[in-house]
Amino acid sequence: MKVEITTEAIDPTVISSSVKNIEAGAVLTFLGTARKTSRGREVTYLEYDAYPEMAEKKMAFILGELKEKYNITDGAFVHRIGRVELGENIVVIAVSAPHSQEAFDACRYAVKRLKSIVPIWKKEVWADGEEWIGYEGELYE
Amino acid sequence: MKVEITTEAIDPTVISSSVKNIEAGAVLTFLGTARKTSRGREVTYLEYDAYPEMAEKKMAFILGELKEKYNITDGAFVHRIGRVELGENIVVIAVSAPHSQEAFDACRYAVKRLKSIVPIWKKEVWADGEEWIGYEGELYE
Amino acid sequence: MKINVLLFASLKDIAGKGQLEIEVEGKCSVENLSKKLYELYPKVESFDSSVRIAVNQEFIEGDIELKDGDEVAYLPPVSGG
Amino acid sequence: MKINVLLFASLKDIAGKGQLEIEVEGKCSVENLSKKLYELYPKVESFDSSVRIAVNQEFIEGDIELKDGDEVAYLPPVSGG
Repeated sequence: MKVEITTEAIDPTVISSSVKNIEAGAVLTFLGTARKTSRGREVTYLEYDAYPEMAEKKMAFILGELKEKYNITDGAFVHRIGRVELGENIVVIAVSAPHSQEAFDACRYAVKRLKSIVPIWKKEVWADGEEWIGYEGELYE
Repeated sequence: MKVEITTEAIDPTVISSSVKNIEAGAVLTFLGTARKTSRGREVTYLEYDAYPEMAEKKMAFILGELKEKYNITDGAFVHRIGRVELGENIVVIAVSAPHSQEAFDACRYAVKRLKSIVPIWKKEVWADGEEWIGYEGELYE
Repeated sequence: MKINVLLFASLKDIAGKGQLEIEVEGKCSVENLSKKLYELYPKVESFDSSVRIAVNQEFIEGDIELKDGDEVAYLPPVSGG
Repeated sequence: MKINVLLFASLKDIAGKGQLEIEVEGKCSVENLSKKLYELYPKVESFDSSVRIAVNQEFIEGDIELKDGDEVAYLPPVSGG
């Protein structure tokens, strides 16, 4: 149940492989990447701030919830912070479960929880300005 | 929109990377692996048969549906056939989409469609017998 | 005319082969073809209610007329993934 | 007693720093602490309704008493992912 906040580039393959298990028939990997267009504006780059100790606690708590609620076999949750260029990886949530249904439910729930209880903040930087993004339900829904 | 039936080992990383796109904020990768226990029995290995030309047609059709229904940015669908050992990769479905919600909906729908319209068959081989598995709704639900 | 018949999974095991050519005289529908197939491999008929048929790689509903060179596949319930 | 105050994202930008120590006399609740913080950085108060507070890395509901060395974090609405 690996959890990490890091300023380094993140590799989904390593994270995803870490949750593979011979008792799991399904591995689901969610990768969030920095996209060029956000709410109609062209982003130059993103900057993430975090409360790293609390964020890792909450990420571990969420993986615990996935185990409890969805019976996942294993899970891993890694979020990058600092400056992130367009196209780069921001977050990876990987879960393994006996069947695909549980893996889908668990992974989707984790994304929702990330947007609600993990103290990480995104700043969008455009050519002519920047803004810290507050929680907006539609961002990931 | 890559689609492939192959007898070779499949690499989720390559497949997943192929759908990344600067206009997509989410990449979801479903990986199905051969698990040790199936319906209470210990599996020795799996054997997959397919009607390869029709299977690839149907897989391409499903990716088309994902584009139509869920607005995915890109998708890839690869299924291995022949003998598959425990823990090995069987199928990868990767989709990218602007937001996570669409990626989850699309990927889950593709798994459901795989179990319904793609002519591929699994045989479970145990120490003392073997059986071709027919469609059973609960396998992946 | 000649029809190319494909069998998969359990059906292939029963017939001992996955591909055969069935020669038919004059007009022939899928149902006629199935009768000929079941004469050759009676055990295949026991799967009839669960088997779907594809002609030239497309599922068909009901019965259709075949033409020379058609590829007719007998598909047990699929179980990919 | 000394309270370790943490500010993030927009609040950090307003204050020009992410961490400060606030010295308080006698008993002090989170609400008292917030008043002291708003005196130092009046613009932080305008975010009050959307900010959640964590004490020692746990969200709190309502007001609680603080003790020496507590870490109090002011958290704007999160936007990870």
